Formats: sequence, C-alpha cells, structure tokens
Amino acid sequence: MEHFLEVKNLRVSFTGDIQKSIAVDDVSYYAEPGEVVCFVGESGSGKSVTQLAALQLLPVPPAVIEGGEVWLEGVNIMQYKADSPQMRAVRGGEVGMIFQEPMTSLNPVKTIGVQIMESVILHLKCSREKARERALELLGQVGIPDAAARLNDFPYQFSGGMRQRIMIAIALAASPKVIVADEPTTALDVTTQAQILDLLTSLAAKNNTALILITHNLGIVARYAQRIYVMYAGKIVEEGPAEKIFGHTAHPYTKGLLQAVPRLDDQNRRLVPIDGIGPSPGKRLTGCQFRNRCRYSSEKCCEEQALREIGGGQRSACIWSYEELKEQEKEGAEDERKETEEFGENVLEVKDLRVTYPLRKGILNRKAGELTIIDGISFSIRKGETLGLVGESGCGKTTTAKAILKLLEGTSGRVLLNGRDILPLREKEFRSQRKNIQMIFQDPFSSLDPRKPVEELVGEPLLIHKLVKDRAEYDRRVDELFCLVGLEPSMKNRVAHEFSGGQRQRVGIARALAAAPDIIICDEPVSALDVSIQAQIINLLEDLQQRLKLTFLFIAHDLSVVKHISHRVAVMYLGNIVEISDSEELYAKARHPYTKALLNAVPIPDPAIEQERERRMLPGEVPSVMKRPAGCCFCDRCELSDERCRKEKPELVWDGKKHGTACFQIT
Amino acid sequence: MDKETKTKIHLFFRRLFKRKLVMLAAILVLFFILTAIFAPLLTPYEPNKQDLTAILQKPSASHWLGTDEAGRDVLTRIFYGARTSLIIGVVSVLISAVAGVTLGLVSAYYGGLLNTVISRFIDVLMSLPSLMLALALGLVFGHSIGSLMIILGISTIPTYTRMMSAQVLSVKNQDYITAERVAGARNSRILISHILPNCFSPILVLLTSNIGMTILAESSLSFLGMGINPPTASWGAMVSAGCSKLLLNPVYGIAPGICVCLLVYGFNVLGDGLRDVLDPRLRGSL
Amino acid sequence: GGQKSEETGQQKATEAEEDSKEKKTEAEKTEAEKTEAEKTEAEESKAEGTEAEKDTKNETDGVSETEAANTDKESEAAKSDVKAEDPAGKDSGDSAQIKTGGILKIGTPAEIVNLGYPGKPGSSNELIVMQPAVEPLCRYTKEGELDPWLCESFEADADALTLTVKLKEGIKFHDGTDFNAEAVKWNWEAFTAQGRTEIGAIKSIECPDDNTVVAHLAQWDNTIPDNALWLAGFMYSPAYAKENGEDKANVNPVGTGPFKFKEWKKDVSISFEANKDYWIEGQPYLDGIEFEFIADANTLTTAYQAGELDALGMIFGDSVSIMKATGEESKAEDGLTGGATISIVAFGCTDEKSPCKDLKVRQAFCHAVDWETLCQASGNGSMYYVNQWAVPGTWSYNDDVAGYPYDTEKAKELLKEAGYKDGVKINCYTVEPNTTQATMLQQYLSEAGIELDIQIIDQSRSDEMSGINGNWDGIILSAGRADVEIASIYGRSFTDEGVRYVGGFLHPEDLAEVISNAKAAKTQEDRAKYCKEMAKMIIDEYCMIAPIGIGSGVQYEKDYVHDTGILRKHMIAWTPEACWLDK
Amino acid sequence: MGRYIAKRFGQAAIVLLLVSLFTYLLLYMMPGDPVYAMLGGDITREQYDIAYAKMHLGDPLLLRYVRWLFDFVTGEWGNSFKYSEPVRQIIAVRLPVTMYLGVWSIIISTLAGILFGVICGTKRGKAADSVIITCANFGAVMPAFWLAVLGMYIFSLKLGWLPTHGFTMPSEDLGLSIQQSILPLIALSVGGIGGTTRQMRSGMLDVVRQDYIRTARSKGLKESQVIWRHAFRNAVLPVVTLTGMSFRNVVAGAVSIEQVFGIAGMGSLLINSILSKDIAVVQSCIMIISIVVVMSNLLVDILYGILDARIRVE
Ligand SMILES: Nc1ncnc2c1ncn2[C@@H]1O[C@H](COP(=O)(O)OP(=O)(O)OP(=O)(O)O)[C@@H](O)[C@H]1O
Ligand SMILES: Nc1ncnc2c1ncn2[C@@H]1O[C@H](COP(=O)(O)OP(=O)(O)OP(=O)(O)O)[C@@H](O)[C@H]1O
Ligand SMILES: [Mg+2]
Ligand SMILES: [Mg+2]
Ligand code: NI
Repeated sequence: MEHFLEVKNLRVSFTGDIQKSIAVDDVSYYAEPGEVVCFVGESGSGKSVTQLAALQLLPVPPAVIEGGEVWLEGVNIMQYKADSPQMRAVRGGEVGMIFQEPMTSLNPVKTIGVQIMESVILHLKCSREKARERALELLGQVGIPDAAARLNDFPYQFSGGMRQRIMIAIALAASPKVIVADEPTTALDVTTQAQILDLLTSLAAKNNTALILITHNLGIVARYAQRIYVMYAGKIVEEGPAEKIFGHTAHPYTKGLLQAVPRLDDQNRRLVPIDGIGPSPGKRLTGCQFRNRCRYSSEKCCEEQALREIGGGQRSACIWSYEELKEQEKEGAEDERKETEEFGENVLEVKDLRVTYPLRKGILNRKAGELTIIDGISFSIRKGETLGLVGESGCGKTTTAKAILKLLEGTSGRVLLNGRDILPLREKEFRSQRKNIQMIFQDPFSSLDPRKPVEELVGEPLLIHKLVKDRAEYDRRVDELFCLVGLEPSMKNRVAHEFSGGQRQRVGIARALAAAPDIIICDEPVSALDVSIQAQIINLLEDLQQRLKLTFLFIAHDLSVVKHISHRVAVMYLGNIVEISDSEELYAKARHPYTKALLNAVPIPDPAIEQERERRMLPGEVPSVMKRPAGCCFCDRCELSDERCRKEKPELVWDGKKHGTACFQIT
Repeated sequence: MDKETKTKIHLFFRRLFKRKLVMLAAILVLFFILTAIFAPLLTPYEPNKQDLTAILQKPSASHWLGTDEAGRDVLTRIFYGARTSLIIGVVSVLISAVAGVTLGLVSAYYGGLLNTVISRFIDVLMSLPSLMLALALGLVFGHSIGSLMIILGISTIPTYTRMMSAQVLSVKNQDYITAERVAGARNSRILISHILPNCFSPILVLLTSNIGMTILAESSLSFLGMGINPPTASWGAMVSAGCSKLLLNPVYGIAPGICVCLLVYGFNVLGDGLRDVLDPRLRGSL
Repeated sequence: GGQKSEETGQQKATEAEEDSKEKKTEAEKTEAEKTEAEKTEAEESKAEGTEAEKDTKNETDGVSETEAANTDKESEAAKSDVKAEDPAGKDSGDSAQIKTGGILKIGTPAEIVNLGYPGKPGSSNELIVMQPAVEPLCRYTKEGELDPWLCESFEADADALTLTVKLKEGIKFHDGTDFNAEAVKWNWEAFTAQGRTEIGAIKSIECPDDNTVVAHLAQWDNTIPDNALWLAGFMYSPAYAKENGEDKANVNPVGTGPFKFKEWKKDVSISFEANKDYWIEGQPYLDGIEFEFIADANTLTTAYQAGELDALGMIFGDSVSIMKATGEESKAEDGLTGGATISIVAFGCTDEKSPCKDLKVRQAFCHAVDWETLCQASGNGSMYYVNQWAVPGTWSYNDDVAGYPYDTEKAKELLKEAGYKDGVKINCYTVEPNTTQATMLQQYLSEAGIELDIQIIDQSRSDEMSGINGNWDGIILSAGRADVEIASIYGRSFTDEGVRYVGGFLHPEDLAEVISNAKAAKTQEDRAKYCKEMAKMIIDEYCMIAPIGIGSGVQYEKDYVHDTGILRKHMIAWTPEACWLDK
Repeated sequence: MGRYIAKRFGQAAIVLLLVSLFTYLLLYMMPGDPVYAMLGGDITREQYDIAYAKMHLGDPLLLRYVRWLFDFVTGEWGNSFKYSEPVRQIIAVRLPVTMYLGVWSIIISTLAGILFGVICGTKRGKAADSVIITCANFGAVMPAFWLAVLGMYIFSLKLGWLPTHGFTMPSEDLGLSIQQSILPLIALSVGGIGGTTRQMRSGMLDVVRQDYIRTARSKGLKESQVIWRHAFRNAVLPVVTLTGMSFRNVVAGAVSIEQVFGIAGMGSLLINSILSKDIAVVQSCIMIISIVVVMSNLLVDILYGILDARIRVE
C-alpha cells in the first residue's frame, strides 16, 4: 500500500432493539506520518465509530464490523481477531488513542504512574525502573510540572486539562506512529484547548507521527489540519486539503457547517443554521443522506452519490459542482441582522455580589471557614439588552446565575430586580416573583424531566403562578409557546428523550418564556449543542428578543458566541469581573491581559486568517477558587504582573462610561 | 398519542422478553399467580379439609403429592399456599417500599435535622438482625397474615430508604429540579411529581427481587415456629413442617421448597431483566 | 492409685475397692467381677433388712396400701437386674456379662435450665437429666410405690403428723461432705425457700441423730411422703450450695450420684463422669453419661440412626413419628404411672368475653370432637387417649366417668341451647408444637358450628395466661402433669390456693371440699374414693377440661445399651448407676 | 484518619445507644411475663414474687434501662436469668463459634462469588454466563435451612460421609472440626455465593462499559489483563459493601442453620433469649452485633478507601 495508514471501505453497523442501524457506511481514508488529518461532522455522524472500528475497539455485540480493510504499514490488521497478540501490539504500540472524556477515560482507582507505566512495560518490554523513567519523561513532555511527585497521584487529583495531558502521555508511551485523538478538547476550556492541541500537534510533528484528529469544531480544523474529512451520516461527504475545504467548499453540508458557526471576525452577520436534525442511523435515506436538510437538493439526489474528484486532491459527494452551488447560492442571499440600540431602564442590577461556601470540618460538621466563589461583582442589565458573561470553567458563571436566582445560600450584596432588592426576601415571598426572572440551562438533556410530557414542563409555570384561567386558555398558551420557539404543538405530548438536543433546548426556552419574565438568564444554552443546532438556537434567541423585547444575561465560555449575541460583555476570572464593555469595543480593543489571552485562544475557522494570527498561549491551569492569589486574581498567570498586582486587588477602572477594566497595568 | 404509549409498552416488553431466561421467569411467575387465583378450580380438595385417618401418606393417584400431618392434600395446599406466599410477598414489599421510599425521599431532599433523625433511625433498624427484628415484632403483633406482612415489611425498610436517599441525592442536583425551583414550584410538587418518578426505576428492580426475599423470609420464620397462623396454607409453613417429615413423606417438604425456589427465582430474574431494560446503556446489547 | 493408697495408709476396704477398679480398667474382668460379687452380696443383705423394716412401717401408716410380698420380690428382682451375676436377671439374662466403660450418649430435644439445686428443677426433663449426679431419697416401683434409695426406710404417721426418715449410712456427696440428716433438713428447707408449696405442710424438721430426720406436719396431708421423698427428695450437697451460692450451684449438680458433673455446654451437651467413690461399690459401670441437646427433630433422629447417639430420650412429636416410620421400636414399658404428661384443652370459664364460661358451650365443644381419633392422629402413637385427668389402670382412675362421646348433633343442640344458634367463635391459644393438634380440633369444631381462632403464642405468654395471675378468653391447648397421686395436682388447678390455670378455671366449693378430703384421707380407700369423685366432677359436672391424651413416653436405645431403666418403671426415675454398654 | 475514625465512633456510639433503647422497649412491649419465661408456668405466688424481686421487675422501666446501661458500660454485663451464668461468659463461648463459621462462609461466598461474577460479567451471553447465573440465582433463593436439611439427609444419613451435627473448634480437633463444618458452611454460603455472583456480574457489566476500560484496551492490554487489572477493582467495590452488610447477619448467626446442625451459636442464643425474655443476654447480643456492624462498616469504608482513592479524601 502506498499510504502509511489506509482504511478502505469500512462498514460498521449496530444491532438495535428493533432493527440494525448502519453507523459507518463505506468509509475510506488514509494518513501519512507527520500529517494532521481531521475528521469533522455533527454528533452521531460516525467519527468515533470509524476510528474505534479500525482498531477493533467496539463492543462486539452490538457492533458488527461488516467489512473493510485497515492497512497499517502494508499489513491488513483487520484480519486479526480483536484480542489477538498482533492487534494488541498495534493498539498502544503502533496506534495511540486519546479519548474525548478526560474525566472518565482514566481508571479512577489506579495512580497515573501505574497507568502510564503499564503501557510502557507492555510495549517497550522494559523493567519497572525503566518504565518509571519513561513515564517521568512522558509527563515532562506533556507539560505536567513536578512529575516525579505526581506519579503516585490518582486521576481525581488532576484537573481536566491535566488529565487529558496524562491521556496523551499514555498514548505516546510506546512512541506510536499514529495517534488518534477523538475530540480531545471538547470538554475543555478554550485556553486549555489551545494548550492541548498545540502540544499534540507539536509532539506529532516532532516524532513524525500521523495525527488523526476528530472534532466538530471547525475552528480547530482550520488552525491545525492539513487534510480534512467531512463526515455525515456515516459517510464521508467531502475530503481534501484544509485550504481547499475552507476556500473552495464543494459540499452543501460543509458549507452549512461553516456558515452556522459564529466567528470572532463576523461583522453583524446572521447565522445560517442547517435546517432539520442530524443523521439518525436507524432511518437511512436512499441516495444522498443530506438531501432532506439540503437547500440545494433535487430529485437527482435520491440516487447514490459517490465521492467525485474535483481537483487539487479534493473530493465531494454532491451532485452539484462548486460552480453550480455558487450559482444557486446567490439567489438566496444572506440576510443582515437588525440592530436595536434603544434600551430601557435597568431590569437587573447586581451590586457587590459575593457568594461563599462554608467549609465544614470535624465530628460536628462545624463551619471551619468560607470559600469565596464570587468575590464582589457588580453589573446591570437594561431592558431589551443582552449582557454576555464569559470566563473559563469554574470561574463562577453558574454560581452568579444561581445567586441571582436565589438558589444558593451564603449570598451577600444586593440584587435589584426591577429596582427591588430580592436577596433579603424569604423563599415564600420570592416564589411569586420568580415568574419575572427565568433561566435556560446549559444541558438540554438534564434540564428536562425525562419522564414528563414536555407540555407539562412548559405549562408548569403557568399553573404555578396561576397565569391561566382555565384549561382552554392553558392549552392555547402552551400551543403559542411551542409555536414561538418553532416547535410543532402536536409534539407537546412527547417526553424529552424523544426530541433532539436542539429541540429540547427549544422546549427549555419555551418553559423560560411561559411566565413572560422580565429577564432570562441563559447559562451556556448552546455549548452542549452541535454547531448547526447552535446556530438555530442563537437565531431563535435573537428573534425572540426582537419580538418580545426580552432581556438576557447570556453566559458562555465561547467568546465567538458571546460576541455574536451580546450587546455588552463582561469577562470573569475567578469570581471577579476583570473587564466589562460593549461587545464590539471589547473585541476590537481588549485591554485586560486575560481578555486578550482569551480572544487569542479562540480559533477562527479560516486557515488563511489562522496562519497570520500571532499565537500567544496563556500559561498555567484553569484557576481554582481553592487557590486564589492574594492580590489581583489573575496575577499568577499574567505576563505583566508585578509586586503591586500580587498584593493589591485592582478595582474596575472606567474608561468613559462603558468600558471598565480591573488591571493596574493598563491605566 | 395513545398509540405511541402502546408502542412504547410493546417495545418495553419486547426488550424485556427478548432473552429467553426472562421470558421463562415471567412465565414462572405468571404460572404461580394463575395457580393462586384459580386454586379452587385446579383441585377437588379443600385446602383445610382434614382426614385424620390418612395422615402423611406418600404420593398416590388420589393425592399426587401425598398428604400432610393432618391428612390434607399437599398439592392442594401448595396451590392455596401460592396465594398466601404471593400476597405476603407483594403486600409486605409494598409496605416496606412505601415507608422506605417516603423516608428516603424526605430525608435526602430536605436534609438537615430531619435527615439526621431518619438516618439514625435507619441505622438502628440496620443494626438489628432482621430475623430478630421480625421475631420480636412477631411476638408483639401476633402471627396473622396482616401482622406478618407488616413485620416482614418493617425489616426491609432500610434497604429502600438507603437506595432512595442515594437516588434522590443524585437527582436533586439535576438541572431539571433546579428548573422547577426557578419556575417557583413548591417542594411538595417537586418531590412528588418530579423527584419521585425519576428515582423509581432502581426501586422497581429492588421491589421485584425483594418479593422473593420476603417469601424466603416467611419460610425462615415458619421454620422457627414464628410463621403464619394455621390452618392457612403457606409455602413457608409447608416447607418447615415438611422438612421435619422428610422421612415420612419426602415430597411434602421438597415440593413446596422447590416452589419457593422457582417463584423467587422467577422474581429475581424478572428483576434483573427489568434492570437491564431500564438501563439505557445496555440497550441494544441485550 | 495403688501407690497412693499405700502411702496415705487408707483403710483396707478403700484399697480393695481401688484395686478392683484399677484391675477393671486393666480389663481383668473376672477378678473384678468377683470382688464386685462379694460387695453385692453384702449389699443385698442390707437391702433385705431395709425392706423388712419398711414392711412394718408401711403397715402402720397405711398409705401404700398393703405391702404385698410380691412387691418385695419384684423390687428385689428389679434391683437384682442391676446386679451382674444375678442369673434371674431379666434384661441382662441374655447378654450375661456386664461390660464396663464407655460413655452413654443420650440425645434429647429437651431444654434444661436448672440442674439440681433444691426446688429449682421443675420439669421432668430436668429431673431426668440431673439424676446421674443427684439422687432422691426414694425412687418408685413399677406400681408407683415409693422405693427407698438414699434412705433406709421412712415412716409417715397420720395421727402423729410426722414423717420419719432413716438414712443410709456412709454416703458422701461429690464434694466429700457427708450425706446426713442435716443435709436432708437443709434440702427440704431450701426447697420451700424457693417458694414451692409441695411440702408446705411440713411445719418443722428435726434431726434426732445423724441418720434420722423427722418432719412435723401442720396438718395431715397424704401427698407429703411422695413430695418429700421424691420431688423434694433429691439431695444436693448443702456445703457446696452454701459456698458457691444458688446460681452456681444450680448449674453444678453436686449430689451423691454415681456420676459427677463434668461439663455443661449450654444448649449443646451436659456430661457426667463416673464417681469413683460411689456408695454402691463396683458401680457405676459407665465411664460417663452425656446428654446431647438437639432441638431439630430431623437432626436428632438422623444422628441416632447414623450411630452418633446411643439413645434418644424425652422426645416427642416429629421425632417420634420419624422413628416410627423408620421402624424403630421404643424400649419404654407400657402403662407407666407416675410423672406422665397429659395434653388437655383448658377452658377459660371465668373470662367475661369467653363463650366457654357457659357450661353448655364447653360440653358442646367436647361432644364435637372425636377425641380418640384426634389423639391417635396428633400423638403419632406416643399418646393414649383418656377421658379424665388421671392415669388409667391406677387406683385414682375412675371408670365411671361418662365423658363426652363424639356426637356432632348433640354438640349443635347444646350450642343452640346455650344461645349460639349461628355458631360461636372461640379463641384458641397454643404454643407452636401443639398447632397440629389445634388445627385438627379446628376441623372437628367447624362441623359443629364452632369456629376456632388459633393464636400461636410463645411459651412464656402461655405460662402467663395459665399462671397464677393469668386468665384467658377461650381455650388453652396445653400440657399438665398426670400422676397416680392426683389430689395435689387437682389442688394446684381447681382451688383458690392453686397455681396453674387457676385464673380460668372455676373453683366450685364442692370440688374444693372433695380435693381437700382426698388429701387429708388417712386410708387408701378414702383417698381413692375422693380422687375418683374429683375426676368425675371436673369432667362430667363442670367440664372444665377436655383431656386429649397422655403421653406414653418413648425411649429409643441401641441394642448394645443395657439397663438404663429409663421409662421402664417410672416416667422419671431411672438407674444411671446400672447402665452398661455392650460395644 | 484518626479523626475520621473518632468521628465514626462518635456516631456509632449514638446509634448503639439508640439500638439498646429500642431493643429494651421492644422487649418490654413483647407479651409474656419474664418471670414465667424464666420459671415456667407451674409456679406458686411465692416463687413468682421471689423471681419478680430478683429481676427488679417492680422498678420503673427507665430506671431498669439506665441500670442496665450503666452495667454494660462498666463492663458488668449482668447475669442471665435463664442460664444462671454471667452474660459475658455465655457470649464468650458462643461468639467464637458463630464468628468462625460466619467468617469462613463470608470468605467462601465472597471469593467464589467474585470469581463466578467475573466469569459471568466477561462472558456475557455465553453459555458459561447462562449456566452460572442460573445456578447463582437458584442458589440465592434456596432457603438455607431447606438446603441444610436436604444436605444432612443425603450426606449424613444416606451416604454417611459427614457427621450430622455438632461443632468443634479446629483448635480442639481439626479433623472433626472440618468434617462438622462442611455442611453448615455449604448451607451458609450458597446464598451468599449466589448474591455475590449476581452483584459482581452486574458490577462487571457496568464497568466494562466505562471509558477507562476502552482506554485500557486501546493500550493493547490482553483481555484478561483488562479485566483483572482495570475492571475488577472498580467492579468489586459494590461487593465490598455487600460483604460488609452481610457481617451483620454473620454475627447474628444463622439461626435455622444452627438449629439444624445443633450448633450453639449467637443466633440460637439470641432467639432463645428473646423467647425467654432474658433481657441481659438479648441486650448484650444486640450490642455485640451492633458493634460488629459498626466495625465492619468502618472496615468497609477503610477498604473502600484503599480500593478507591477518591473516597479517601472525603
Ligand atoms: N454502542 C453503540 N450502540 C448503538 N449505536 C451506537 C453505539 N455507539 C455508537 N452508535 C451509533 O453510531 C453512530 C455514530 O456514532 P459516533 O459515536 O461515531 O458519532 P460521533 O460522530 O463520534 O459523534 P460525537 O461527536 O457525538 O462523538 C451514532 O448514530 C450512534 O448512535
Ligand atoms: N457546592 C459547591 N461547594 C463548593 N464549591 C463549589 C460548589 N459548587 C461550585 N463550587 C465551586 O465554585 C466555583 C465556580 O463554579 P461554577 O459552577 O459557578 O463555575 P462555572 O463558571 O459555571 O463553570 P463551568 O463553565 O464549568 O460551568 C468552582 O470552582 C466550583 O468548584
Ligand atoms: Mg464521538
Ligand atoms: Mg457552569
Ligand atoms: Ni454428638
């Protein structure tokens, strides 16, 4: 075989309860040493299954590998049994794997040293002492400080990013020639994501390893990939060099993906979501799998489409050529986003909000101290405005939201809702007021009661606050709400798991809207969703705001999303707001070093731009409230920090009325 | 929508019975339920009709499994005993489940002092050997079916409470419960219509296998002479009475013992099957 | 042994005895038997003398009817059974030679709590188990006559209100202290101090000399000889009791018996080892006796069949039927008199809620049941039917008791007369072992329109109901003592001074009078007359109890077990010193 | 760690106190007069009064309880009315018997159960799984006394291989002890083996689906290594809990087994003492059981901590 790793005509299916479902359908790809190959596609498109199948790591019932060859260095490893010595030598030895969830991919009851050394001993056949040395070396390579001391620690003692580094160390243990990284950064913060990916690609380049990177984030693809495979419904729909895919997008699905993501460099663009929901392996269409969501589909799409060469190493499975698509695109031109710039009174005013958790100790659970989570933050939101709140994981965004909603103990400061301080109110008194302030949750899966028809969930606030007089009115209102969020009212008797993620989030939005609140707090409402659906939800929220004059506190860790939707943005770090400003201004003229680092870490889905951007990595780990520095909370990761930063805590300094920054080094 | 629920139920059973063992277990349980219901039709004898001239006879054409120490037909008593054993099993499990689940629900949800009090109470119950508890309560309450059910019920309360607490603790921090609080729902509403239904599937599994446990416990109590009041036929009483007459009519002790085994086995396998079906991670691999 | 005795220079007799024992253990049997024979002869002559004395006394006190010559012979014969070389010995005749050594293992489900302290052992099982170590003043003959054992003779004088007991000489307790008149006195007093009333008529005790005890009675009571010489006649070492206290003494039987107490593993076993200084020389033959307590009927019988036990004693219920089913024959003699247990239905006649307070209901109850069949079916053949609270074939048994023949129609009629046209519900309290009986009763009664509601209660609750402070609102299925001497038994239940069932039974004055007459009777004729009258009254006139049957007692022994005497002459008294194993 | 243990003991003391009070009340509520329970029904008023006074039955309930509690705490556990012996002495004889059998049965059932469970969990759906799990299910539901009676019937009576009853400590007579222990141990362990197998199997099924197992496989470990090095330790955690829980029943003794094999252990002692209302014995037994429960819980937690580092910090 001419390629180092080549997979040919891989087919995988799952035996389900009712029928067999095809997860990977005739997929072929290859990778060369030193190359970074990316797989992109929506959730469920078969990216993981493809890789797992190639290494025979799928659970064998229910999965069935129906056919295909996997050639590695000229040997078809598919001929070996899953537990055969040859296959085992390949796994870990020739091919290293890194999985999506760093939290669950390490054995919780074994020290990381054991877990790394196990791999080393297995493939390098060396003594324990040698293995230990190698493990230390690996940990050093992946950037874990003080490796020798940490070898005996357990996975739970590491942060997510560090665990992912350990996973990488394990994957690298035997210096494999191929590394498969299955969404290695999806669960991580942007800053950590950038660190991990940089690490991976640099190690791959150094060792001349082929890196197969699976992701659904197109930004990442643009930054690192050399070649790209776009998967949809178990098939590769487009493949080619990165610049070609971005610059000369030939498949409508790839186009859809690109248009659906908000970008940092967007100028007031309305997102273009891919309509409909993602592929379902159970119900396969004839012909092009994408045709029911494709705006260019025609009758010819019902016929089977093979990948066609379209030049420059790019292949696409669409019947239309690049030019034909371009032609049709002009007809449906992109619409601009309308702007409203008039905001009303302050709906919500937060003044010096502090949240603490008690630390308990001893036999009697005495309160031994306090852990400050939110360290005195202030902001306000005007009617019809969206305030974005960004920050790394654990900085206290959710805590802020919950504190405002009075879901936490240990809150101090003032929270004025329509001018009235709600913090001193008792739960009973506040209960009737709850209809004025609602929330949309991050996880559409866990935020809906899995056992209730969604109609009951959406209608519940109506009943609780007695907003309807009778059953008829109730039904009417619920139907209205469903229509409002773009759901068929006929679906209202289904339960949550009968909806797709996006639809569930719509239900969540409908529920938040039911009581016609003054303000809605959105806690990362789109971060759990696929890019295509993310766009739908963002558009929906924008539309609803326009129509109903809604006010949002929009929490996210994805700066591009926040920038897209918010009028103003507050950047949070370790329980403090370090910078707050109008969104355009913030992105154009970020001042705080942390904000700058954040912006820098966000990839932009365009290889051309990515290549020109200067890359500055934010050092260090995601902060923890347990280890809060004395002065400026950011001082230990900041390049500019000096003595004063380490001793004093900077206050927000206002430049004009709108732009506040909490940093000594700026003014 | 009615149709939808129908297909859902249909699907549920199809998954459940896809494995032959579960099917077999279901048939077993059903079989015993049917014999219990139709006991009078299955036998020409009365369960309590004695024939003191024909005691402890070996199996014969007229008495397929022989007779017991009062000349009653053993097979007939097994049929009727199925009633007692099933009723005892089901009702006492319901009693303990209702009590245990309520305690667990309330203590885990509210926490604080209530939790402390309930947990200590459960600790106390747990510290007492269940048989001794049943025995002591039996002396206090007597040995009617009713009190036996209460007694057996009380001694299994802790299991439910513990399990329920753990469930509630995991569910109570889920976003959908927070969502209810955000919507302004009262605690009672949250507890009853959201937390309870979502904690129930492991309890359901426990329920089925506990029915078996209770039937077993009843036979142990009978063996120690603390069983149900005569002349009511119950498998437990028969096993223990029959065991001491193994040399006279071996079938008398062995047959009800096998019935206990089969029924309890049926319930257990059914419970396991339910667990597998209710566990979404196992779907498709069954 | 021999060396030691030389050094200490003990008496020759002791030396000889020790020697003989040593030889025995060395299996030089012929010699040993010779020595033994000499001793036995001497003893026999002694025993004859005693009997002669006793004859005269018995004539005067007139309690034990006429002392027939054949009784003498019989008792002698019974005794000579024990003697190895007696050619006329019935039991031992076939197996000629007595073998010594071995441990007799007796399996039993009985529960033993008290072991020997005067007045504490209550159940007949306890009396049986303690006999290897603690002996009574008198045992019983087959006819139920007192048979002097630790005493030479006794004399009860109704007019002088005395009971004079002459003791055997030279007997020592296991702790080395002497058995003498003071010891008897202490034992009787300790017995009463336990709160027991059996020998309550004894007003004072004097010891004219070391071997004579005289008890002075407050009033004449013809039950005194039996109670004082048998029940209260088990002689415990006063010295040991005083030194160690009641509790310790109660679990450490120190008497005069052929075996010394060795170990009591609670609920597992009690073991005794041979008493080398036993007052009958050459005896005991066994090295030890061990009672194994096994509650489970299956295990007990299986252990016996598997050869792990030599004998089964004090068994009932399931064990008996299992043994029967496996074709084993009980070695017990039929028609034993004293100390049997009787199963009865005791009617609660006084409780307001009890339907049984109506005589007609009680009679209907009795007519409704086929008692004989019930007795057969529920007793597994170890029970025989009686229609009164007395032992058939004894002088106190009344053949004129009409009883209540099985007649369902009559029962219904009586019920109707009592005003229960639509039937009546009666509570039946029973302990677990009797439930089969109860369910059988239930069946009969339901045919006559009586619904029996069976409530299984534990023993202590049952005892409480039937005890001095108790009462019950239906019937109690229970067991009582059956003996030849029934007046004191009746006195314990049907008089105001009674202790058992007193709360539920009526205490009619006429009955009380007959009972006290029976006790105070000075001639056997009177005594029998009153006793028979009592038996008839409580059945035919007041119908306070319905007897179910008397436990005949079964005893299983392997063929190699000889001369235990268990259930041969008396339900309780046996001859541990004479047992031997032919293994 | 020391602090943690101290805290646990603090909690345990409260539970023990409650347990003793609860038991006391329960015994008090039970029908049947303790005097009769001790002396039987055939007693005179004098006998009754003597015993009544001796047992302090005239004193208020609370006073009796407090007196008992004081005695217990000071190590003076009182005398058994029934056995006329110090309670400590009685328990000192019985507890070792029960513990000996119980601990062995726990060891047997845990080890066998784990082994079978692992086989089942890894061979899910195969013949071995079906056979073992069917046996385990039946084993778990077999009434222990029934099994005991049948076992004795076959092995002791029909085949004559084993003694029918009795118990000897191995220190006294090893051969006899082994012979006598075989049947009781089988009867005691079968249920446990069944239960542990089921638990272990479902634990394995849970664990083999976890991501870290996939990680282990992706390292190229052999399937057996994956199972024993990675899956086992995680899957065994619930079994540890189960075993810890079963300690309670071990000390409480298996009454029916003791009865069948004529073994004088804690079970029969407890039951008999309850029936004869021998309060001092019952209370002491319950306390011992509770203490063992507390200790075993602690042991389980410590073991948990060893097996799973995450628990250690909390
Ligand atoms: N164990 C399984 N049993 C049944 N179906 C499965 C199983 N694993 C995966 N599938 C199905 O195979 C299809 C492809 O799944 P895969 O995990 O490869 O998606 P993916 O592209 O990696 O998505 P994501 O971005 O969410 O990781 C999905 O439709 C999924 O439902
Ligand atoms: N119940 C709790 N007890 C103690 N600390 C807590 C608790 N809940 C949250 N924290 C801590 O509070 C800090 C802020 O948590 P929060 O959930 O608000 O972060 P976040 O910004 O929403 O992060 P993410 O992006 O991961 O959702 C975290 O460091 C977390 O460890
Ligand atoms: Mg995936
Ligand atoms: Mg959050
Ligand atoms: Ni034995």
